[in-house]
Amino acid sequence: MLTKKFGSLLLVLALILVAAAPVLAQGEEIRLTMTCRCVAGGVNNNLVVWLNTYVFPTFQEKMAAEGKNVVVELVEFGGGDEQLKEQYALDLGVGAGHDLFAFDGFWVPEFVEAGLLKPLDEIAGEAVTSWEGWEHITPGIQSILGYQGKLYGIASGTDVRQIFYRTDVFEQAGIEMPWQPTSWAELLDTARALKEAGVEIPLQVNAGTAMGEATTMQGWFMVLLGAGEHMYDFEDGKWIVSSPAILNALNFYKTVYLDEGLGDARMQLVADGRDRSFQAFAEGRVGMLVEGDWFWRSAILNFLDVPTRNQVVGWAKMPAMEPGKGYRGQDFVTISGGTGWVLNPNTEHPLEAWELLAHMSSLDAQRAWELIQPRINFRDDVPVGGDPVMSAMADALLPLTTVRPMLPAYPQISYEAQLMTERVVSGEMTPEEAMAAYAEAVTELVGEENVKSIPLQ
Amino acid sequence: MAQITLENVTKTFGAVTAVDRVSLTIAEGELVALLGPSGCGKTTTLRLIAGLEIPDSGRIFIGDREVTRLPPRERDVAMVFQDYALYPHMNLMDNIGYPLKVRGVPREELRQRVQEVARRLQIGDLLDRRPSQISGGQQQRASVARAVVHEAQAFLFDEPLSNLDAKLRLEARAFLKHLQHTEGVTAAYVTHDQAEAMALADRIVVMNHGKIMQIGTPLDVYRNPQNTFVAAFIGNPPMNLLPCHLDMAQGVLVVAANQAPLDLGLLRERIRVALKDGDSLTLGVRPENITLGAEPGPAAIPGKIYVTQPLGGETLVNVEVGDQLVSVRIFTEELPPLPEQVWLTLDLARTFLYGPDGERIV
Amino acid sequence: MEQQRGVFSSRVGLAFLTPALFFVVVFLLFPFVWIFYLSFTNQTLTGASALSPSFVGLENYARLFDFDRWARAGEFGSALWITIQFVLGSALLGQAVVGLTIAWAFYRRKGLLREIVFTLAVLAWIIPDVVVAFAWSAFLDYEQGTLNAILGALGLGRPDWLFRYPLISIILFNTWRGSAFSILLFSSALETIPPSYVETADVVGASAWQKFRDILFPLLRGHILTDLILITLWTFNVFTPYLLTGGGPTFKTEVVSIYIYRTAFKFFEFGKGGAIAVVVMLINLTLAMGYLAMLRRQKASA
Amino acid sequence: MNRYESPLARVGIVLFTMLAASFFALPLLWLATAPFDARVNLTVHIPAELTLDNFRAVFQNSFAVRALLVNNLIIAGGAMLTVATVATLASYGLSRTRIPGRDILVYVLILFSSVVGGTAAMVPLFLLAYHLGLVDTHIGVILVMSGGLLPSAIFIMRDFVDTIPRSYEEAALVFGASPLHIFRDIAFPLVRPGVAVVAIWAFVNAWGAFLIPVVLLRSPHNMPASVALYSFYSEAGTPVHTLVAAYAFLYTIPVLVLYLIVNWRFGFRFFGGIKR
Repeated sequence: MLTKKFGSLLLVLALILVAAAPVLAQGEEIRLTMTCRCVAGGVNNNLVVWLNTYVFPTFQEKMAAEGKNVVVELVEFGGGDEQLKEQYALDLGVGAGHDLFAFDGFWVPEFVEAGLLKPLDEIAGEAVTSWEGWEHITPGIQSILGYQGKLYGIASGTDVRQIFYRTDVFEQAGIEMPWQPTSWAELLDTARALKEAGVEIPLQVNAGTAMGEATTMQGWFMVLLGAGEHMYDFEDGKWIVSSPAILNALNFYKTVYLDEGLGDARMQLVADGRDRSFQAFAEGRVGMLVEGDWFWRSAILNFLDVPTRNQVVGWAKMPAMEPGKGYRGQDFVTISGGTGWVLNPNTEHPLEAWELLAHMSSLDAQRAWELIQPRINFRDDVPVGGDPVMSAMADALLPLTTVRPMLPAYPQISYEAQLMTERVVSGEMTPEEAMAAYAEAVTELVGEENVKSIPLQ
Repeated sequence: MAQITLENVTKTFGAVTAVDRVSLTIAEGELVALLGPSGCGKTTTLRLIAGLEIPDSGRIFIGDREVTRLPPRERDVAMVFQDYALYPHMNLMDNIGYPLKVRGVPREELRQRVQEVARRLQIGDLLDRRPSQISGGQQQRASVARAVVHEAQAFLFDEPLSNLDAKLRLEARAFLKHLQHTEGVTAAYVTHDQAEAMALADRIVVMNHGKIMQIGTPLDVYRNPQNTFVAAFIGNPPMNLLPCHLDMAQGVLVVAANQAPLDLGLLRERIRVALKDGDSLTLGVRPENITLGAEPGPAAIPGKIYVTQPLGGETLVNVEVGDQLVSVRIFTEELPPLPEQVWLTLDLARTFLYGPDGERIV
Repeated sequence: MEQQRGVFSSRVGLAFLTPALFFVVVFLLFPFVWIFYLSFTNQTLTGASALSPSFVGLENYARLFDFDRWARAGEFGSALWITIQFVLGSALLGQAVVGLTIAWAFYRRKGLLREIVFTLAVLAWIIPDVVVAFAWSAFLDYEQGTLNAILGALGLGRPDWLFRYPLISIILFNTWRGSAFSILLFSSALETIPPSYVETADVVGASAWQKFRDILFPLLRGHILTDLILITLWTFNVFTPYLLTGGGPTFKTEVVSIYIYRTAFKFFEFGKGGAIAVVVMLINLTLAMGYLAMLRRQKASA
Repeated sequence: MNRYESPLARVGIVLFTMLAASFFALPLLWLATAPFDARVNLTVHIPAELTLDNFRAVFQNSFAVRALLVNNLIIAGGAMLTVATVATLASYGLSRTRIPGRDILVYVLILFSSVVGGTAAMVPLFLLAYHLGLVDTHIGVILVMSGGLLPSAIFIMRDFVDTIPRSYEEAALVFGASPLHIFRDIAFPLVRPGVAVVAIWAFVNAWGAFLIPVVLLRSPHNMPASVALYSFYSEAGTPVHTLVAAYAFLYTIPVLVLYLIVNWRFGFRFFGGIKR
């Protein structure tokens, strides 16, 4: 009875407010809106520029040719990823929201499980399946925005991870270049040599919860894959919660941050640590930094101009613990993630929204994009635009790469992995204790039947 | 102007009975003072008339109209508050004109009436000032002006002079009395100052513990206090009250304080009720009805001089009678020398006797 | 005569209260009941339990009080313990003491000095959160911060505040941020104390401290309790330290409000978040009751 | 007031003032210098090169300028008016009517507001706003914020109301004023300093709000300055200190000015009466 009374109260209030609300303009015009964490002149400015100067005009022209009056609007969002994700979930939950969302691939499973996203072909039908672009996107990259065999969007690119190093610092320390370690031992030896030579922070490998997913992707995965294992056993369909490889990986962290002081744990743990480590790298105080190609094409440019970057930043593949001991028996390891665009299942104009997405993902549009922002394209027919280093990284690492498990529980398990590294790096727990705590937490999250342990030797 | 009638009015706050079955009529044009110690219910009675409180039982009339449950604004009364309740954010014009403003009196008429009243009350020059910019006495007049500006059926005063210093208070008192006479208003006037009540009121209502102890003209209340409470409350210094008991065999009253016997003499014929041997009584005598002497007499009790206080035209002598102090008032500028041991002779014709219940029996 | 009574009838009073009642019911009571309900479910915003949340009884609550691990960094017990230190440090020792000291120092003083201090304190109180976060990052920065520049110049070393002393840093921060309220409250309270009380003590030669301890403190006790109720409650729920430290490093500054944020925002576990919020409210309720009981006792003895 | 004061005490108070003033001022030093500095990091120093370029750059960001000059004023102004009005009415009603348990009631409301003001409430508040059609409207933000701010505002306000002598209103009642008259002519003018305190308090809270606007608003042209601040981040998502500092400076000015005006006009103070 409370709800009934309350309902009528709400109704009255709603009526009052509806009267005051601006009346939406109606007409022939089809309005599409899309949003991303992007601001003109701010974060992801390049994306805004590309959308506003290339994508929207050409798309509207194309639609006009088909006799449709389509207007596209970009709704910029300046806050953080977490707030953006919450907006998506809230909007989709009540059947509202923009027509296209910029979306991080690893969010897809949990949104699908919550019934918030629908496969592309269910939304826009035949037009999706007959799109010419699919044959130029490898299945691996298609699956960045997929879940259980269904596709929910189109990726806008992918990335790879490697070691970046300061060539000038290496030179001073007398380390031979080009430099490419083939094992953790060599990597650590280089770090020790840098330390000898007075380099303040020889090696940074991301750890801790403060950096969020950056720790999992650029830190934990890079080390764990090098130790020969993935977080998830794709064959058994189980999460690996305890294994010699996990312990080896944790001990690597322990060596770097605790035992030998080769890295600066502080920068891993304080709130803005990632920015600080970039800055320290730019200032030549960090010798080696494990990061994604985004660091090369975007982050470092905050501090260095392109010629300086090309001059002082070198890169190397991340070695396995020992040659041949990496994930799938590889000598070197890397991992890829990716973001893209998903369609809102509640869109009023599913066909036009899909058309827009397809247009954005077309060969011409992506070529235009590469001119603004050279990066590893999701289309195999679009080369990295005018950046040989990026191309070289893509060529060397894409064949070695793997992806995160696309499962709804992944974000939480990823957090537990960050926590595990944090516990070791901060000295709160030994690697053994941290692994036990990880096992306990993950088991609680996904259940006994979805985890496995590999006995320690 | 209208008369005010209270019929059997009772008001309680929780366990406290603030006003206990009070019945009272204030005639048209009459000023009645409600007098009593703090907490006696006088202010509550006034607030009941104003409508600021609603009685638990009983009825209140203003004129012929029953107002018992009406809100204040429908009663058409005016009130002057102890703290004046002048609004600090309004100047005197707005303050005094406020009762007219809320009644929708047009602006121009309001100005004229306020100016007229203010002139009569000699604050006509101060109308653009705020309360904080004028003296206490002027504030008091302003609050009176606000009360008289609209011609109400009755006026209610809640200790309006108690915030003034002694000199101003005398002035304001005279002024109020003059005003009341010239305007001929019906008024209830709450005070704890018996001199103020005596000076101002046509009649005085003495209250204690929510009950009316006595109603009468000032002289009547002074001359014939009906009970020990009124006797002790009225008069300055108050009446001497000496506990004593009756000794039928000896035909005397024995003063409890020092066991001195006192011939009943004249008093005996005036006793209106039957008394028993050993009854505890109270003897009441005003300080001016005692004379001091060096020799004993039939209506005299012994005492010891405690202190003498010359007051100009008169002298106040405090005499120790046993463990009690008795005040004696002597109308002489210079007191003749007195021995330490004196005899107090009571003027039995002006002496009262109160029974065990405190009610007057002589 | 001093009986409390209403100037107006209940009906008139209710009319004055109606707008507030509307806000309270719609924007306070209703969401609260909703949160309370959610706290017994496994409701999330994404994942399978978003679509079909189920009633889990007291499970969310039991999880908070799993004593095997609740004291671990990043768990509820640890967050609670950090919050207690944070409240004791920044509300009781910090804001209340700073507030009393400054109010007492400027007792019966007017003029420029007082205006300067009060305006700066209020400024610290009213600046937007995000701005304050930037300013304090700059203030506490290990390498370039103002504080370390000063300490270094004085030869007092350059501590790594946010890394080595994170809890002390946010206590300092919150003391700075919130003292204005206590300063204003106490200086107003002091003004109600008749000067003669203090002058009497002056005449008998009491020291400043004695005057404070023997005269002002007993008279201010009621105000102090009121102040403590409010600032304890506010401090318990303050979220601004997140902007400075993100709750770290290694959860060392994760007070319960940040813990709730992490639960509710990072993984959208609103059932769990609701349970924490309810537990925190119950703790606050207990504290408020304790203060109120003290206040009543103090009133009765006065 | 010319009280006797020993020279020692006078020196003491000056030293104390310096100490207290530095405590409150030092953390803000960066905010005062950085906006005018051509090159900013986190160091406080006298700008080697004084410049207004940072402000010029900020004013080119129309999104951020609109956020500050339009959206923030609407949201904070709206919350201020709502909270001040509703809290004044409510505290007056509470103070002048006998309602059993009203003291406890206010505390319980404050406790509720602490829960509902937290992050746990975001989903209920969003759904509520959605069903009322208030998502992406300033009214929605104003109403939700006001709900959370009211209890504390009522608490602060009541002390001001309680200091009005009852005889003021009783006099007005006797002279024939209606309750609304009394509120408008007498109570409201007298509690104006309290209204000012509560108004500032509400304004400041709404001015700095971040979470509720982010949850309830969608369009960039509706977003407040706390969100717009993030538009002064680099392509890679790190703050551009020069612009952030300049914008933060502009973002702070209005609350400071408002405070100074109110303090000068009404005196920003609580009544010593806070007693319950």
